Amino acid sequence: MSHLTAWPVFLPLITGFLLILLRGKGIYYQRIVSLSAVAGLVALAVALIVVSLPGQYQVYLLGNWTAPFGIVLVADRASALMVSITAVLALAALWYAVASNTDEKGPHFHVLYQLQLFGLNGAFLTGDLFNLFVFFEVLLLASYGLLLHGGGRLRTRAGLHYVVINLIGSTLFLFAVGTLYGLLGTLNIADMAARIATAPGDSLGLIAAAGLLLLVVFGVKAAMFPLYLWMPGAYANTSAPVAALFAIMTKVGIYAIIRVHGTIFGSEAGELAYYYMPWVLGLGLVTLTFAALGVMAARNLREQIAYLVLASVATLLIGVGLNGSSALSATLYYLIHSTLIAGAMFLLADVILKGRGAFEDRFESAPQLPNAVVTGSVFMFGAIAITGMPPLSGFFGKVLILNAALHHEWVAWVFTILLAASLLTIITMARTGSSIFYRTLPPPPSPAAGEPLNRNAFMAVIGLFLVSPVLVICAQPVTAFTASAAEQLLDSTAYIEAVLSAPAVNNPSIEE
Amino acid sequence: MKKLFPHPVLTLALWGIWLLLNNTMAPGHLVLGFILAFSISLLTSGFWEEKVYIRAPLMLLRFLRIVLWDILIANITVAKLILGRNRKLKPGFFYVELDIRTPLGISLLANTISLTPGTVSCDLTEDRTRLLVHALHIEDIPATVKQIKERYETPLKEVFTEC
Amino acid sequence: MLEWILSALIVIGAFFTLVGSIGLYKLPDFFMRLHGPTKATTLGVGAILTASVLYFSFKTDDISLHEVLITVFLFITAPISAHLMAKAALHIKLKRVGRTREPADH
Amino acid sequence: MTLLSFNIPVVVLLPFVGAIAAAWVSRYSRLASAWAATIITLLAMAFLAPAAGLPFQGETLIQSWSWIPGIGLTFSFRLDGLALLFALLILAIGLLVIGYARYYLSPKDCMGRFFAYLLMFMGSMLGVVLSENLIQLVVFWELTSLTSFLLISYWRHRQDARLGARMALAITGAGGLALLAGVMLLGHVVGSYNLTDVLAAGDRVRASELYLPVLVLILIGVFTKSAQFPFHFWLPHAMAAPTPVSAYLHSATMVKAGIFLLARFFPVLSGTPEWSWIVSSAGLITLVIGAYIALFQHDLKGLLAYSTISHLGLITLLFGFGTQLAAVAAIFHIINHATFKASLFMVAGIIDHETGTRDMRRINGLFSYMPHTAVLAMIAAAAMAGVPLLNGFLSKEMFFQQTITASQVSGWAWAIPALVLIAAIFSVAYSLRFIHDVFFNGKPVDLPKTPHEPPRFMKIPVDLLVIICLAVGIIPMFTVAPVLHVAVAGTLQASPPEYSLAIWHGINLPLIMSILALAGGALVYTARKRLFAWHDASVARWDARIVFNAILGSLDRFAVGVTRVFDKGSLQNAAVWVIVTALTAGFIGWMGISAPLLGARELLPVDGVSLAVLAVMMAASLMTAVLHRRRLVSLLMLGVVGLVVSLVFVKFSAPDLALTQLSVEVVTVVLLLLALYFLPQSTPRERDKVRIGRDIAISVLAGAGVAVLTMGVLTRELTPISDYFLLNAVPGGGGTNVVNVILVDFRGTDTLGEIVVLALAGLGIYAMLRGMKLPAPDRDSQGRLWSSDNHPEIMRTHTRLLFPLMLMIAVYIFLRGHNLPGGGFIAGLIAAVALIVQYLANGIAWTSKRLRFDMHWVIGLGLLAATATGLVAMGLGYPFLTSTFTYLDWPVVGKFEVASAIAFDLGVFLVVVGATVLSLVELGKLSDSSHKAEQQKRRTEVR
Amino acid sequence: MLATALLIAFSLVTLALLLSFIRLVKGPDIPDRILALDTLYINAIALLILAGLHFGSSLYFEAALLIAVMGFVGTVAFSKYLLRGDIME
Amino acid sequence: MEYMISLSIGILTATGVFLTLRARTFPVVLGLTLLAYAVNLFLFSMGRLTIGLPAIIDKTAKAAQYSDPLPQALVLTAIVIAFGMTAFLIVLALKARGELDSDHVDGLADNQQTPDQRDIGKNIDPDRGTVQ
Ligand code: NA
Ligand code: NA
Repeated sequence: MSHLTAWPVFLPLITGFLLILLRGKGIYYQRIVSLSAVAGLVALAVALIVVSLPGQYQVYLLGNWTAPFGIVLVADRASALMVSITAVLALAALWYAVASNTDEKGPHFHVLYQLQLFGLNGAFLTGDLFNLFVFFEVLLLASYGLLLHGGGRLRTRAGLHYVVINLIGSTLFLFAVGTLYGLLGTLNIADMAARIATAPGDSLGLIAAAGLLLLVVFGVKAAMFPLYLWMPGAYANTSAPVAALFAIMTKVGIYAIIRVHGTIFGSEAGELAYYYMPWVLGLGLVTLTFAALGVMAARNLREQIAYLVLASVATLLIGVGLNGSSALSATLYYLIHSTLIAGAMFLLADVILKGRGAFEDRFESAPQLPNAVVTGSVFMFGAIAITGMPPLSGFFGKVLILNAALHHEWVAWVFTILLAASLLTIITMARTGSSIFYRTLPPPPSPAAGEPLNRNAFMAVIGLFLVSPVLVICAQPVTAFTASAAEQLLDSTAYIEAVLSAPAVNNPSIEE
Repeated sequence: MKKLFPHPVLTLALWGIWLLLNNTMAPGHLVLGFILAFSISLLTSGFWEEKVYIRAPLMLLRFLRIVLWDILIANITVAKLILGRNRKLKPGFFYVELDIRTPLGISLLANTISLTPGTVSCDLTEDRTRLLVHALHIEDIPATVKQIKERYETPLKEVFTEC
Repeated sequence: MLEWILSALIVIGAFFTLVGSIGLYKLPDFFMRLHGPTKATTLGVGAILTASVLYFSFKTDDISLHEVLITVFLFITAPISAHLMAKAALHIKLKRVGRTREPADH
Repeated sequence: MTLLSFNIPVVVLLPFVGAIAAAWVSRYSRLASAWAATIITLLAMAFLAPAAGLPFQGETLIQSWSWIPGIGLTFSFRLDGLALLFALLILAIGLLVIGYARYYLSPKDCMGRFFAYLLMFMGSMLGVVLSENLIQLVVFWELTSLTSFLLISYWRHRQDARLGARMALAITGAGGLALLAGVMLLGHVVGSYNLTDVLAAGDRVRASELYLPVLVLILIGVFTKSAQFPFHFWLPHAMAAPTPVSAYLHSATMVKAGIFLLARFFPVLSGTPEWSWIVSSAGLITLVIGAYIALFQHDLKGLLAYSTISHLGLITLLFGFGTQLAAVAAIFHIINHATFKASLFMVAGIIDHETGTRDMRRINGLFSYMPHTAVLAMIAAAAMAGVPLLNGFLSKEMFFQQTITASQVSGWAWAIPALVLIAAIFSVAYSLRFIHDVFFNGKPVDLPKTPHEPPRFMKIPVDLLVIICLAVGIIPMFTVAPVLHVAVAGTLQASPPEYSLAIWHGINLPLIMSILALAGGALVYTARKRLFAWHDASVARWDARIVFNAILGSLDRFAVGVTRVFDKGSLQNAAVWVIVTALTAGFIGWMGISAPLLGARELLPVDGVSLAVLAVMMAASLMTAVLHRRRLVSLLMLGVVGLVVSLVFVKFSAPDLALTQLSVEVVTVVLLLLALYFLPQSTPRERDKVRIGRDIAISVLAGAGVAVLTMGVLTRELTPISDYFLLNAVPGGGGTNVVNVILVDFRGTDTLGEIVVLALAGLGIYAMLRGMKLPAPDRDSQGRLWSSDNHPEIMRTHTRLLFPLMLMIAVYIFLRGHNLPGGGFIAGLIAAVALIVQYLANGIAWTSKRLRFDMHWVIGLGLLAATATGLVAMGLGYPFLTSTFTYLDWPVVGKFEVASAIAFDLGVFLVVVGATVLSLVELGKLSDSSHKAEQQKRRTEVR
Repeated sequence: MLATALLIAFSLVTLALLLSFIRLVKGPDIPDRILALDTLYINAIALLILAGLHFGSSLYFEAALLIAVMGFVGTVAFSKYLLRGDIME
Repeated sequence: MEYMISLSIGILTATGVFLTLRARTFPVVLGLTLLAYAVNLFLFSMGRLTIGLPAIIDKTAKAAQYSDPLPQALVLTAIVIAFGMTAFLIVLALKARGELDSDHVDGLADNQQTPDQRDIGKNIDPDRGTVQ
């Protein structure tokens, strides 16, 4: 019996409580344990990808109870991909946190970090809707702690908003899950999908309502218009490694829409098949518009990057909403890109902020920061990547999505908004780069001066950014993978079949 | 032995509670209950600074009987008072000078006073010598005080000692 | 016979519980109202619990005594509540009906 | 594999690699970068050379590799005549510019950066012209925008450079995106992004309903890049770049990329009225406006910039005519413009370099200072003006001929040659101004430097270019003809039409036009003083840049407005949006499917007790809201709700829930009271009645929605999966309390997640409270000092008595949980409450001294215990959290059950205790330290 | 017989519950409300035991026991809040 | 009975929403607690209402004679999670009170209507419109 599917979930959990027990041992041990665990997670993620390549679903029956009665973990190409992105991002962000000593700014950083990963990987792998709620709560509470790590005025306020909005979101989640259980009598996603096909017609209205309610919940997580208002503040005001890790948080919402809605309200859902799609697409387009304007209106670099993340989320929503294998493949490709690049950008913003001393990351003239050429070049690179300019991966992701839109009836809207938003972000990022790197003041007196470049920490930034050219150069295998993942995601029938037929290990205590 | 059984009364009481909780005298629960009672009293011994012994178990039983009886009577009396015209009631505060000195004794006395309908112990002076009591309807304060001291304080003083 | 006893106990208990709340409802000041619930905790709940003990002891073969514990705990906790509430009321110098006799040296 | 199978991508990519090399070697020597750039360019030429002959043999070379097959993106290159011409221009002029720049740049300028940017730009341009795949073409196209941004902003300390670069990026970037859209639609129509396929599908494209969008989008790309009206204004502002950059970008490369695209798509898109109208209108307007404005520029480079705009308009106009001969003229003029304009820019740079200014009002009479340069400039300017025996004359003649041809197309078309003539007159005038105003016209005014001839090597590139101007002008058949021929063939994707490159075609209309232009130009120039005055007073104020800035500015204000109105940093705003969206979503979802609201399931009767109890709950709930400004009262009301909720659980057969709810309720109240101490005791009255009204409306709708939803579900039948749990709880889970078996076994992972949440809450609270200081009030809201009796004796004694009893109950509830209501959660909460009561009664110091557990440790152990049961199962070859149980029969004790789920539940118990106590005690400690701080303060105040 | 008695008892206790709640709403002072909440808890115990008798089930016992053991904690906390503001110090 | 429960849940939701939309942290916490009660009751009732049939296996009863245990287990989880969240939020409210000198959810002072000026920078382009 292979436990590979379970390990990405439980390794961070085990590391988490080991770190609690290691509390007295000092930061050095904590770092070693934490970093090794995340490195291990990367290895596990790679293994998971390799295992998922042939296209089999890895169904893991937790507690050895068959679906739909017990909780199952399901690894397929898409979930393996999400776990991998998380692991890579987490490694870089953790490296940065350690190298920049951010982890020392408050207690329990590493514990919160590991448990955050527990929640994330759980959310990506679970095949049970209520269990998804639980993992959401885990990752949220961990994220509350991480968000507030280090403290401070704006951070606390942003944290308060983040927590309250997410608590409302959690309440909505329970209303939605409750309704679905109350009408379908099950919690397993595959089983729900199977039951919805045979549900009595008069309950479809309520099921549809619950489905859209669930979309709102995931929309809050994904930062979909008009539910994203928690997001810019939260991302802009937390510490850099946390903001970087949070780049994956919005994608949890996207993934949940793909997985949960795509399965329950997928091709098998009869009258309700893909009924939610126009909302995803429409709201994605609106989100993108607001995000682009937000990028323009941002008051400092971190806020701007937060809005750029919002724009990338909106692009993903558009990709999801276009519905179809090429659109989904494009979405997954863009998801890899946007998550890792957004993470890198938050880290880079921190490098810039520290380098500018008292001027922080505000858009005003400041003395030239130390190592301006290196930082500036990397910034330019990042700006190109995140605004979707060639030759980096953002461009190709966007082209993939546009290409998928060609067959959609809303093609004009998609093209117009996607390209107009690109233009706004390009213009704005040029202004940003110009005001941070070009328009400099004479060197300041030493106390106001920024810190020199932390080369160790900077490695994390570079490492993440390097993903972008790799995604371009290896576009062929990567898109081949995302395409196969998309095919698998769209095949609800195979998913239902695989989950519901997964056999238990023969257990002597269960008498059949 | 004293280390193992810091509070034998407590251990016994806990054992009894366990059996009561489980509504049983089954051997398994006798054993388990004893183990639990023993461990919990050991675990919480730090919370009991003073040692408590029941010097006169029979006296305790008599005291309990008195109190329960008083509660029954007082309930009926007070029920009448409540259901009757409340304007006739003569509420009042009075102090009970304490002879009993141990915290546990004082507390149990206060407890008894409160449990008996019609009187509630409201406050203990900071020097722990007087207990402020409120009565719902009181005609003769000294008589009531005397009754409290005789019926409750004296037996309590005799039952519980500390060393 | 048992049914009669049970019925009587139940109704008595419920009655005293009600009396407690009536006291709470109609007595004129806080300190007097404080006497109401003591009925409920002692005889009110006590009588119903006795009914329960009898009922379950006769319904099943075993003696059911665990209800006693409820009374035991109520006897410990109710006075604490009353004491602290009274103390709080005294502290904030809550008004009492004018005819209340004040303690000797206050 | 021969060189011919991969050399084109090498040509394109080499400059990018070279850019890194050029930047890197600059750390060793200033000039090394220039040498590196030169070598790279030569190498690129060398790689191009073996293939250069193929177009002359009528072949098109395609080199292709797979890239993203899903969207038809290949990594592929194409060398035909058109591509070859442009590649040669880019490389050759690039080489000259590199040589020129090596002398132009001052020691303060970083050579490495400059040449790296220049090489990257060169690579991007090569990529544009050599791409076979259209998406790939767009990639390089956008790269030219990016690299030109870097080049224009090279002197980043200068504001005009920064602004010019950003404007160029904005306009050309926008065009690039439009081009992307156009190309994608084009590919969609054709079914392929490969030029070969696209070029072969011209008829299909023109017949497609997407033709107009494709055309417009691609033309936006073209017009922005080639500075066609109304996108022309970025170009003069790009003159803030170092002059070698201008020489390169605005002669042969950047701006010609748009023209290249016109030529590239000529066989596909031209030949329709839409094409003619749009392209020739833009070209004509640009031609005239550029020529006109150029005359009035006082900045030497400004004049050249507008001249460039004008000439680009000319070429565009030619393509707009849509005839093959017009295309020939266009291609020819591309070549000629590249040569004379590059040399003119270089001359401007030399003058700037030598005099320290570019203001023609100050630069006069340079002929005496730098005669060599002056002669070169004069020849090049004459070529620009279309003076015979120079290359500009030839293509201009062809141009005039085409305008005359076009004028016969329709009634209004006579205007074309007329307007063209006006433009030609101004063209001659500004050329004259360039020569006369700079090299003659009296003495220099107040120059920063005394000018003299530049270094000899700086002039060599100009020399070469001017020689080309002359050679082409005099002996076109022996110089430019073959290249022009293949370029035209590449453009048309067919054999070129008959055309003549003779210098003399006899006296014809074009010649007359040329003469008129020369004469008119001379006349205008002599009248320039009055014209300048008129222009400055009227037209000069009209600058498209103002419009651009106004658009950008209002966009910016709009962005700020929208963002701040929507994202105002207000939690209430955000929360309202979420709730309203949820309501809307639910409503829309339900409305989308026509189904009755209620089902037909049989309902339970209502009884009086439930009615009363629920009424109490509803009333208490309403009171909580109504009295919310009095916080303590509101909290008390909330307590009633909590109590009644647990009664509801009892009533409807959920004893476990009731027990949990009761315990949680107690802890929550303590927690909220702990916190309330540090918060205001009442909420200020809200003044915004509208908002209250809105909130009440939203609340009522939300409540109604949820009530309706509940009724909708409860009136329908349900066949849940739960029978399985009821049937398997005892045989499979070893417990009769099915809820508990679900929690610790069937759905143990939920529970595991849940205790992680609790642990996180505890740890998070601990982390938040670390180092936190809050002022503790020394009196209550009525101004009364606090009671001095902080630990009432009677309470202390009682609670100590209670402590072991409560623990006993916790153990009892824990152990029975698998079979009867209870379990780890509830037991944990009871134990936690037992501890909390000790803290309440005896204070933190006293209790902590007697309780030496580190609650972190308890939490950690709890998680360990819960996880360990799972891991043990894994070790035995079962999935995580697989449970097992067995019955033991011991003497005396009797038969009893041992279940691994108990160990799991113990973990739950420990985490609940640890997290709850940790949270509350840390919160309690907060007040402790505050109290001390407060007392300390009072003490110091007394002193 | 027993059923009638239970019906009467339920009615009486429910009435008690309502009266307690009215006091809670009316106040007038915080201690009155605390007392009313405390009484509500006691009323709930009575209801629970009656329910146990009604259904002939011992499953209601723990809930009643729990209220007896922990119901006072809220009351104590509220009172201590009035006394000291800081309930845990 | 179902209608009464629905009405109760509705009122809990309405009051919870109303309090959640208040401007001060403490009422917000109370509001979210009420919402938690509402949603817990909702989730619980989704297994349908049954009286006197707790899901404690009794050898004499059949499966249909028990209440649905699954929603109960879910609600138990939800209660505990909501408790953890409430605890965290109320402490965060204290932290906000400490950091922002106000218990307003946006950190506004008592008499303040708009967000704090300290937190609003200008995003005017430093380079724009100053040069020809
Ligand atoms: Na349990
Ligand atoms: Na299990």
